[in-house]
This record gives sequence, C-alpha cells and structure tokens, in this order.
Amino acid sequence: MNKVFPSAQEALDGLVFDGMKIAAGGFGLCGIPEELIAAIKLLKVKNLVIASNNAGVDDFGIGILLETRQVKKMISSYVGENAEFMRQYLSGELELEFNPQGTLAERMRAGGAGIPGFYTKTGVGTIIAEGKEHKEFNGISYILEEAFVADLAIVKAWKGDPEGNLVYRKTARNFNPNAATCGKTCIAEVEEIVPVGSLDPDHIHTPGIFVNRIIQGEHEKRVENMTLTE
Amino acid sequence: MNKVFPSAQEALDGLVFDGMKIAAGGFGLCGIPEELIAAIKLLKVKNLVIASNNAGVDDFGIGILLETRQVKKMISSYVGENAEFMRQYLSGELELEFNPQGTLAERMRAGGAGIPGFYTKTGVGTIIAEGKEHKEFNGISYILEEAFVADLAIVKAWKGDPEGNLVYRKTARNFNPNAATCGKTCIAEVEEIVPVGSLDPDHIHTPGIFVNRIIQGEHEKRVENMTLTE
Amino acid sequence: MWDRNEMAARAAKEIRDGMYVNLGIGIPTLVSNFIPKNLDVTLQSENGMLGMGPFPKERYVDPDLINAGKQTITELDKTSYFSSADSFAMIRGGHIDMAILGAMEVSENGDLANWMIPGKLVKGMGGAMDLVSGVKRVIVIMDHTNKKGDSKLLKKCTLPLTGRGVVDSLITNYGMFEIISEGIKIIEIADGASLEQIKAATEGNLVI
Amino acid sequence: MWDRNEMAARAAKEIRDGMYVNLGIGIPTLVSNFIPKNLDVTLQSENGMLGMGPFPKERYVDPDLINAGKQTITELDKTSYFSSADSFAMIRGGHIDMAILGAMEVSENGDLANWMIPGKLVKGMGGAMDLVSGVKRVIVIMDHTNKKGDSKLLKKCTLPLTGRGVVDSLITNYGMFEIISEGIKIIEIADGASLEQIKAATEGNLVI
Repeated sequence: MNKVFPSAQEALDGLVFDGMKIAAGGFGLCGIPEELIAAIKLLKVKNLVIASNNAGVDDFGIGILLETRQVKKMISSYVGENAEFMRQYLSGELELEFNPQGTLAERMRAGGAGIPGFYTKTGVGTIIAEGKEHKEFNGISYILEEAFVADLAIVKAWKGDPEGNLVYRKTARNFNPNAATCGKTCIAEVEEIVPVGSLDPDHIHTPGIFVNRIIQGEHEKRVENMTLTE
Repeated sequence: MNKVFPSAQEALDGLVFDGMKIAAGGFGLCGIPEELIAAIKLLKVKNLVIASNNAGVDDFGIGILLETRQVKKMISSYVGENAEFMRQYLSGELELEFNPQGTLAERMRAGGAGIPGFYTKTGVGTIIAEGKEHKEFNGISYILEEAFVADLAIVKAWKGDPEGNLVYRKTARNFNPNAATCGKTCIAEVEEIVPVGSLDPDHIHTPGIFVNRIIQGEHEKRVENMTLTE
Repeated sequence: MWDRNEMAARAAKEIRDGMYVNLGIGIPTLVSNFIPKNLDVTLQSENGMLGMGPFPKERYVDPDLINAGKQTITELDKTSYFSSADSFAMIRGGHIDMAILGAMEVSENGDLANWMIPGKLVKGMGGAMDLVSGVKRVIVIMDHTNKKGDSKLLKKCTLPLTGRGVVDSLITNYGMFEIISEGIKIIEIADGASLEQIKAATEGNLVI
Repeated sequence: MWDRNEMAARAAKEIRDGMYVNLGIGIPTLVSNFIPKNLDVTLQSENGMLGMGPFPKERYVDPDLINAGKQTITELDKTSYFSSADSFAMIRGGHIDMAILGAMEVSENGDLANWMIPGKLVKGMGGAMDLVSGVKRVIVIMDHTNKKGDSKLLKKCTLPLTGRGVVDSLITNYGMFEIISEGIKIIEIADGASLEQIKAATEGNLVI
C-alpha cells in the first residue's frame, strides 16, 4: 500500500470541514505535527474542536490556529504557555474543557479501542467529577470517563513507511500513538519516509492500519524550555 | 537496580501461596513462561486461580499444573487443546471462566492501569453478558467488564536487562506485556539477560518498573501446530 | 454446489484493494489462497500481528511466529507485532475492514453461534466474540446444512451465541447470502444448486 | 526555617533505594539534587519516560527529549520511553512509589489544591490529578504560609481541589508533617522554627 502524499495540504484534501473534531499528538512543543497544523491554518477551516494536551505557544503549534480564531473548543490538560489562549478564554471567545492528562490520553486510547467509557479514580472529589457517573469498585469511588473519537487525528512520528507503520523518537512519542488510533482518519507526518521492510516489525509503535495518509516534513522542533547543566 | 535471580524457583521464593491469583503470558504454547510454570509445579502450591488465554497442552505449559491438580480455576478464552482440562472441567473438579480473548487482554491491561472497569460491545447478547451491567453509549448497548489484578504475574520475554526492561520477539509478545502490568508482583523469564543500556530505550516493550524479578531460562519453545508450505 | 475451496474463493471476491482482513480457522484460512495477487491486502492475526505471510518452508519455522490457529507462519516486509491488548484494541475499535469466520448456526437476523455446544464442546470463544462485535463487515462461511441435513440458517439460533445481529454476509455450499432487515437475502446461487434446494435447506426467512 | 533547597533535601530523605519517583515542577525538581548517590532511584516523567537523567550540556540538547516541565533533559542507560496512555497506566495503576509535588493549599484531611485559582490562573491540572490519585505516597512541598502570611495548611481548602484525601506527607519551611486521621501530625520541626510558630501559622488541626 502506498499512503504517501506529497504535502501536508494535499494530505488534508477532502478530510477537513468546519466544526470537525481533531485529535493532535504532542506534549508541549515536543512531537507536534507542525506541518499539518500549518496546513490546517492555510485551509481556513473554522470552529474546530481540538483535543491536544497543550495549546502550543502564541506563534507555534496549536497556538497558530488560535491566532486565526479557527478553534471553537480545546480539550487539554495544560494551557499555561499560551497568552492568546488565556485572552480568548477569559473573554469567552474560546471554550475549554480541562481533562487530567492521563484521562485525556486514556480517552483517546479508548476511542481507538472501541471502549466507550472507563472508570478512573482521577478527579474524584474535584470539579472534574461534577456531573459524571460515580461507581464503587471494592469500596472505592471512581468516575466514568467517555472515549474521545476524532474526525481526524494528526500525529508526528520520527520514521514511517509507505504502509503507514510509524516509529517515534524519545519523549516525542507522548500522545501521538494514542491520538493516531482515535481518528476516523489519521494523517502522520514524519521526519523520514523509509522503504517498507526497513522498520523492525518488533519495534513499530503505530501499525500502519491506523494511518491513512503519510507525509514527510521539515520540522523546526522548537525547544520550549531550554534547561542546561552547569 | 539488579533484579536478576539465579533460577525460577529462587525467583518465586516468598511469592507463592495456596489460593493465589496468577496472570500468565503466552498464546497457545508461544511465549509462555515455561520455567516459572515448571517451578510452580515443584513448589506444590494449590488452589491456584490462573488467568491465561490458553491452558497449555497435557504435558506442557499450564497443562502440567492441571495434571497435578494445583489449579482451582482457569480464566481463559480457549482451552480446546487440553484433554486433561476437559476431563477435570466436565467432572466438576475445575472451575472455568470463559472470557473473550480481547476482554481478557483488556482486563489485564485495566488491572495494571488503575482502571477498575470498562465497557465493551464484545459479548453483548451472549451468555458472557449475563449478570453484567449494561449501559448505552450513543444508543448502542455495552457491558461492563472488570479489571483483573493478580497476586503474581509470570511472563516470558526474549531479552531483558537487570532493571527489568523487557523486549519480546514476534508473536511471542501476545499477552505478556499486559499480564506483566496486572500483577502485584511480576517475574519475567527471558532467553537472554543483557547489560543495562544495551536495549534501545525507544524499543523497550515492558519498562522495568513492572518487573520485580527476572531470570534467564532455557526454553523448549514447543511448536503446537507445525504448518508448512509445499 | 460449492466445495470448501469454491466457498473460500467466493469469499475472496468480497475483498477489496487496501483492506485489512482477519481470517478465522478452517475454511476461512483457505481464503488467502484466492486473494488476487494484484490486490494489496493485509491479514491481521489476533494474537498480535498485522501483515501475516504464508506458511513457512520447514527451515524457516519459528516457534515465536504463529497465527491465531497456532499454525507456524511467516512475516512480510510490512509486518508489525503488538500485544494482545493492542491487537484487540485494533479489532474492537473497528479498524479491521472484514472478518471471515466459520459458524455452526446463523439466524435470519444475523445472530451467530460458532463457539459452543453445551455439554459437548468446551473449547471457548477465543477472539470470535471480539471480532464479530468490532470488525466492520463479518462474513460467515459454513455448510448450509449439518450432517443430518438440518438447516444451519435458522429463524433463531439454538446454540449459545457468539454475537447478536453481527453477520453481514454468508457463504454456504449453496451460494452467497446477505442478512438484511427482512431476512436472508439470496445474492448468488452456486453452480449446480437451485432455488428450490436452497428454500428446502433454509429454515430462516429467505428473501429472493 | 528551611529554604527551598533544605525542603528539597528533607524530601529526598524520604526516598528509599529502588524507588520509582515522580517529581513535580518547581521545588520538587530540586529534590533530585539531594538523592544520595548510593541509592538506586528511577525518576519517571509523565510525558512518557522512565529513567530521567540530568539536564544536558548545551551540545546534547535534544528537542525530542524533555520532561513534564518541558525542560530539556538527558537519558540514562536504564531509560525507556512510552506513550502518554502507557505512562498514565503506570501512574494510575499504582506502580510509582512516590510523587513529590508543589501545592497552593493542603487541608487537615489531606485534600490538595494545586492547579487553579478561579478567575485568575487558568493553566490546567496537567498530570497532577492522575498522580495524586494513583501514586502510592504523595509528598507535598510548599511554603507554610502565603505571601500575606495566611496559613496554607487549612481546615478545608478554599481553592478547587486536585484530589481529596490524597496527601500523605507535607514538607514546609517550618518542618515535616504527616496527614493522619486526627489531622496534621508534626514529624520534624525545621532548625530555627518553633512549635509556637507552627501553631500560629497552621489553621488546620495540628497533632503534636
């Protein structure tokens, strides 16, 4: 199978529409699908609902879609790095649903795994639990969290092959494998497309079945918080 | 950290007791913890409750614990290869809880992941669903399945290091990574213990945190169903 | 009347280019022999493999490489391996396009029984319940009648179910059928079989 | 009175050989500087890493290698990487021995507030809610009072909670405390601090 597309914009062709739900991989600015985000900006789709752990910074990552007011709602665990986000949120222009980080990751995994809901202790007794079903298991209280299914998943990997098999690098893996599974369609951008057969089958992180389209990109890979020793 | 033990029997020291719950990796006779099963037989613990996809054959795998009547109950998805199992089950000596294969794997994962229960469509409308809570999500009916937590997980990997990091090989991976997470303690047996640092950190399947003890073993790796081309 | 190979060949005609397919044990395994070479089809094996290759020559037998029927197999360039939980996440999550399975009974509303004969056969459902509830299209291959000549296409299954309303299509020695809301619709009659034969051998409601 | 480093050093004394530990952002990050070299401790970073190494020299900076505070870090021989879902399976499943976190308020029954000031600070809880509900032992490091001199050890938290009854131990500039069923038990008083000072600065029920 050859799932390779020549560019992010071509890979997005026919897959974007106003009001769509998007799941994006990445943690902070690490392992984010830079080119796909940039292409979504160019395509000018609006009212996006985006599940992504963070919202980028003002001029990079998901942040660039906030700048253009393309985002209606974010589902995130932490958005502290984005001043424009704060402004839009506090002025009521932007909806925000906070999910605990592990709950967000598990909601994506569940969405991809045909599990419509799961119970977790995370958030019990907090505002996160308000309005959610509570249930006891062995005398301990848990809340029901529902799966997240996206119209489109956008992920960034290190290497990929034309079958869509993906390998991630270090902590740039993060939400990407989980996001990849929960999209009705998934586009992966990679640093290098390698020939089929060159990835060790024991070490493929995302099997090709989850990936519909794949592009090779140029990645800035911006460092958010450079911290050095000495 | 050095989690290496000299033998299966020494690795089991202090961890086994009558009536304990065990989660075992393996699919058929592929990727089973051969030496740990043999050592459990020698230790003569009784009334075991074992979650394992299959029950081995009469003289290999979990089958050897059935022969000695050490097993009180099996939680499995398929036990068709074991005549002694059939005999004990049909005569009422052995309890059996059938779990759909995916439900069993997910129950183990959930047990390791702090998820006490999850919903699945698998088994709805069948005897598997009897007595289980039903719940609708988006108009579709699902059943609640509960996590499986074991007193001890026994798994087989290909390579492991003294930190307990594990790498599996081909389809011998199967239930092993899931079983490893759901044990209060986990013992891994591997074909080769390699020095810390020799496994690629991007390609470790089971991080050492899940493994308490590790042994290097000699594995028969019996083929259950040799099927050749031509 | 179709034999085992003809049934498998008919099932193979349902497979489209680019599909991810799971084949059950028995006749469904034969289907892989009939997939046209020009189609790019990926076979999933629920014990944790995507991209299943053919059976090996003897010198390539690897005990760490088996399919869900515990048969020795080979890998391909595109192969990937994963855990059982990940494999069934793939299956349950609806990522597999088609499953082709054997059956003991199918009802006119698509109920499937293929895992248990109470008091007789205690083997287990394996991955069948997950497959039928998760895979996009479920095709059953089975003989139209049992050894006594009784219909296996029933109004209502008599055996414990594998799934309720899960069968989409059905291939028997008499032909190809589809489960629609009105019942079992005849799509194709096998060479040498007749409509009258099918009517006589089918207990469930036939739609002609 | 302990300063930031002394609080971090006191927390480090709670760490035992062989532990898996998650350190939060801020003062908790300093704890790693005080873990005795003879202890074999493994640091988890919830963005998907076990076996976190120190900050890099400039030439080893790798944008693909950051911790949960988005700081550049390094790997060790024992390091492994995994997805966010797997990372929180590890956390939620109780496999991490200890989490050391910062806080805004702690109540006498161990409630923790450390993620939100309504109308003011909208950053998010990140992984904090998962950590406090999943990790075996939760230690909080914070100043005993806020800038206005009001106690942060309260009868009841005023801010939205991160978790209910989740704090096991507490380290402040005044000393080390444990949450027991009767309230906040004094374990150790910092050099230069007095019992009277602690009493005056603590709103929640103190157990002496």
